[in-house]
Amino acid sequence: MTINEQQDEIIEEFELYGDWMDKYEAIIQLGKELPLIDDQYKTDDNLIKGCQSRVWLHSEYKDGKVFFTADSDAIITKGLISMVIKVLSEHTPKEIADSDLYFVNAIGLNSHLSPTRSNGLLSMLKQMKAYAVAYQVKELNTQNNG
Amino acid sequence: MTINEQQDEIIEEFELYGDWMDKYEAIIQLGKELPLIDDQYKTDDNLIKGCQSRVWLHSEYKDGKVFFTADSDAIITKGLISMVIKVLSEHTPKEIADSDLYFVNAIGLNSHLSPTRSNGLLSMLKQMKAYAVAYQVKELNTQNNG
Amino acid sequence: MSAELNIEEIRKDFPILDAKVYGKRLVYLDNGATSQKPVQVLETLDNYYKEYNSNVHRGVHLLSQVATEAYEAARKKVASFINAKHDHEVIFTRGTTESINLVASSFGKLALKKGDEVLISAMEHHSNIVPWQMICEDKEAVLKVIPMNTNGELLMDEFASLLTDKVKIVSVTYISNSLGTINPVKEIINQAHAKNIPVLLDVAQAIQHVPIDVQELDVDFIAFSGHKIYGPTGIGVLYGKEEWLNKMPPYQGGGDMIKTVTFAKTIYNDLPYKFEAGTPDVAGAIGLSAAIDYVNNLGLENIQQAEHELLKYAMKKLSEVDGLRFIGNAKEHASLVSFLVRDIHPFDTGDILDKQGIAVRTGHHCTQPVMDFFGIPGTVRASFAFYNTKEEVDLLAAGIEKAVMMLS
Amino acid sequence: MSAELNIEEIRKDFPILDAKVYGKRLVYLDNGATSQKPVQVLETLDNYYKEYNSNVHRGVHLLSQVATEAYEAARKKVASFINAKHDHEVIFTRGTTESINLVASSFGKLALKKGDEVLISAMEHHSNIVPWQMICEDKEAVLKVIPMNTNGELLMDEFASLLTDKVKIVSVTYISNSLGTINPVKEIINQAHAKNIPVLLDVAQAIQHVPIDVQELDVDFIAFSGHKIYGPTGIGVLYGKEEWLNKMPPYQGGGDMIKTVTFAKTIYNDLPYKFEAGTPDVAGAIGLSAAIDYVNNLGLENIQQAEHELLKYAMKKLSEVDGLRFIGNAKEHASLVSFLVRDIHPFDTGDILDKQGIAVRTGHHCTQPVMDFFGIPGTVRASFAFYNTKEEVDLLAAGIEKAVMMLS
Ligand SMILES: Cc1ncc(COP(=O)(O)O)c(C=O)c1O
Ligand SMILES: Cc1ncc(COP(=O)(O)O)c(C=O)c1O
Repeated sequence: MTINEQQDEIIEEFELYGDWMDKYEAIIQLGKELPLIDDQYKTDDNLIKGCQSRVWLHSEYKDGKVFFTADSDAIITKGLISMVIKVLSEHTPKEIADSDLYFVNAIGLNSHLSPTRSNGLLSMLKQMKAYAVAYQVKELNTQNNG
Repeated sequence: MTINEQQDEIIEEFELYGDWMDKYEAIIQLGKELPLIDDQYKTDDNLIKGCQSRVWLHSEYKDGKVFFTADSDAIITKGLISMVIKVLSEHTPKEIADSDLYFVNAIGLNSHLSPTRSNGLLSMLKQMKAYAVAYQVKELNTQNNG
Repeated sequence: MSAELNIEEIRKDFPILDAKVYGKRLVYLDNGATSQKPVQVLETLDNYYKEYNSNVHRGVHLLSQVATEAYEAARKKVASFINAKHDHEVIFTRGTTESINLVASSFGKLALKKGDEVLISAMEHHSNIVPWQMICEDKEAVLKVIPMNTNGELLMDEFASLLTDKVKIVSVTYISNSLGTINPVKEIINQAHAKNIPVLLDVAQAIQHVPIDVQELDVDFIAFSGHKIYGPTGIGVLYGKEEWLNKMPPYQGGGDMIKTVTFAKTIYNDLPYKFEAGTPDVAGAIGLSAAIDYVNNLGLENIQQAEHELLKYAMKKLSEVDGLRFIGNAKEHASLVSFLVRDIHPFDTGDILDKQGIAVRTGHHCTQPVMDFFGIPGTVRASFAFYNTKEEVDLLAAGIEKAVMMLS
Repeated sequence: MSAELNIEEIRKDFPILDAKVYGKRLVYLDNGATSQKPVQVLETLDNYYKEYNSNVHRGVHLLSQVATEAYEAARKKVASFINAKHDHEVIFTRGTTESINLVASSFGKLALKKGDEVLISAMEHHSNIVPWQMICEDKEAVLKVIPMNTNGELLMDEFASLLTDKVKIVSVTYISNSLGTINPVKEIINQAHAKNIPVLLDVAQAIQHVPIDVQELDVDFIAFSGHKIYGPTGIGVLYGKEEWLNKMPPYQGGGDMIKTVTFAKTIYNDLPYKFEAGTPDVAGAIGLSAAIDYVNNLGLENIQQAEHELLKYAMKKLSEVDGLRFIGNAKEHASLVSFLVRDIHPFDTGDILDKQGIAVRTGHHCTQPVMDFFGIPGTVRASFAFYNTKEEVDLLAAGIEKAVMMLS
């Protein structure tokens, strides 16, 4: 699935939910399902600033694709992370760097997210793209030197 | 004339004036008539704080009575000073210290005086009473020692 | 509902209490962060701007005179509200934070030398920590901390032994904004004064809840914010004893705080102007005065009683919630509750409460060291004002139950 | 009346202009001290308090979210009004005075050492003198002054020679509040930058009259007050280039300006929060934003034109008054006139004008050194806003004639 196909799937899924409670329950459920980050990666280096809750984000680069894992001490945050990871993980650095994440708006979440929460989400997205760009640069350097 | 008789005279006089212009013209006229302070007394020591205009106040103690002279660089201030001097000058220290100056309110001036102006007036009254008290103390000391 | 206050009627003074969030009626329980404003305050602001807005002091014209009188009457109102000996002991600032910064900086310059100590407590708001850290760093002085127990009560024995000759000032909060603790400030002041050490009280969370008499307390400085006592944002108060304020160097320089200026030498003005550089927040001061009128009108004792009843009720209702534990169990407790439920993150609880229209605060409440002490990421805090009702407490309790259901 | 602005209609936005003083309609010509507020600003304040008043930042609930967004939108509005490169280069303060104090203190700590110099001008407001005197005294630095001629124009040759390597910052006013001089700020900045010296512009009297583009000017800091640009009292702005603000130490400590606090070590927050300790004046910032909307709506160019016409007219009318002399005859001149008549004390003139309902300012206008330079006790100052009319200028001229008649 491409990044956009994944987003569209989430949007479709959320269309089924009537009110905020259903949506939140779905998010919380996703939070519970999030494959946890390996404890060794729960370091201060992997901590993302700008959240009332703490978020750790770890990335790995394998076979031309970026793999993200993450965790948070707050479950709703975890649910949000989980969606973002679903959308962005296992794509090429270029796909990630170029991606336009429209699903957050589309599922009507942003109007429900506290600014602290959306700032957190934003920080995380920024961080993920930064990783992607870093891998892109690395790739280029490898190619140039190779 | 006692202090209060002098005040009542001013009040009576001001009852003749209809509007603020008449009152102000009378005050300005008084300002022009104020016997000027001797230039040697226009010192920083005799300067009174709290005025947008400058006021010099000099006092002398003679034959049991206090004599005030004063000057200001603003004519309306001078007029106000002139009234206060008329009321308080040439009285005993005790009379001055105990005096209650009701004429300022009675002639309806206070509602016309800018706060800067009334602060100035207040500072001047304070200063005059301070002089009177000082002479009282001096008197007492002289009596005690004498 | 209090015996004395007709809350239903009173609520009509606060238009925002009718607001809807997510289609539900707002339940505003974030009064510790900022209070709502009665129409009496809003009308005062509006009148000021529509009828006599003008720059104060030194103005020759009538508008300026009227504005100056109103501004100085506001100072007088504050002075008599806290029973200050002199009006000029009341300095208008932007808020508690600026008031404390003023003292830290000016008192610090006056009195702090290398090796001296400043004594604060373990439950201070960042605004009563960081200004002292900054001046201590500047003066190579040392910041010491009165510890607390796990109920959130100061250890007064420790306080006594920390109170050495090195201490130049004690600065503590009257009421903790994250724990609700009411500190034994009278005793703190007495002990400090026995050693000639002045005391600053951060009354940001007290001024709207308990009567404060600075002369009876004999406190040297108090600091509070207008916005927490039903007044406008942007205005606050520093009270300082005349002796101290006269000795301290000015804080900011500029218009109004000087007597004469030449490029060579500047003579500072008398109190209170010496500490009020620049055009003050005239509307803010007048608005604060209207807020104090409002409080006086209800009666601080009546307010206290109504809030105490709310607190008791909330404690009872919330302790019935399975797995809920209070953070801060001091015997002397103000009308706010800080809590956590099971192992649910406070941010999650607060979020679900918000979606139900219930406004609480979550996080460290600008008291990170308190959270570190308890080893928690933060708390959920519901803070009550007299205009809150038992029905709202019921909604809070039900809202928490719902959050627990969804989150665990 | 301006070709572009319908002043008669515009005046309806300002309820206070219909006020009566001593039974006469107010003629408000003290706009340099503070400006009046349009209903658009007052309604914004009222709405804020009635609909979404809440403490900003870190709030989990909707009200706090809406208030935070409005507060940050106000910052963005200011940033785009002055064309700042980044929103976070805009710091909300209480006013010009506090903005300058912030820079004097924080920049002073960063950059001033013994023997260094700070360069201001002979026509500065006390608020741009005293803060520098205070930090210079602290750092044993020297305050130097760019002189002016008897027209009230800076001597640019002298400026060039004062601009030595010892100078660490130049701080001058864009427009003089007592003389009306518009200074050649672009040239001042260029010359200072050629020597890598940063420049602060006090734009308290400029922001409401002339378009200001901080990037085009390449100015390092600007300071202004909301209350002089039709906004509420108690709010002001410091703009600073990101590089400088990042380098400078924080000014006040407290809530919001920190990232993490322990008693041992505090990490400061990023811009702009690093410089905004404590609960900000949320309503003030939002009100200022509404004032900027109002100005943008009229168009600053239109305002400039209307005020220029008023100035020209006032100059002509007043110069017809026998014995009147202007203090400040700079070629580049803003819409205010400072004057004296014969040997009449300005306080007397102002007093008689006041009794006729005409509000002017008298005295030293917080620029005592300017009065010392001219050897006068003060001036009478009439300062115009776009809502003033030629009829009001006529009333002023007639009022002065009457004052002269009574006083001489
Ligand atoms: C040129 C100038 N600078 C600074 C100030 C001080 O502004 P504020 O009193 O609003 O801080 C003023 C206004 O009085 C001014 O005209
Ligand atoms: C105990 C305490 N001190 C200080 C403050 C800071 O007040 P402000 O942000 O209004 O300056 C607060 C409020 O947040 C507080 O609760």
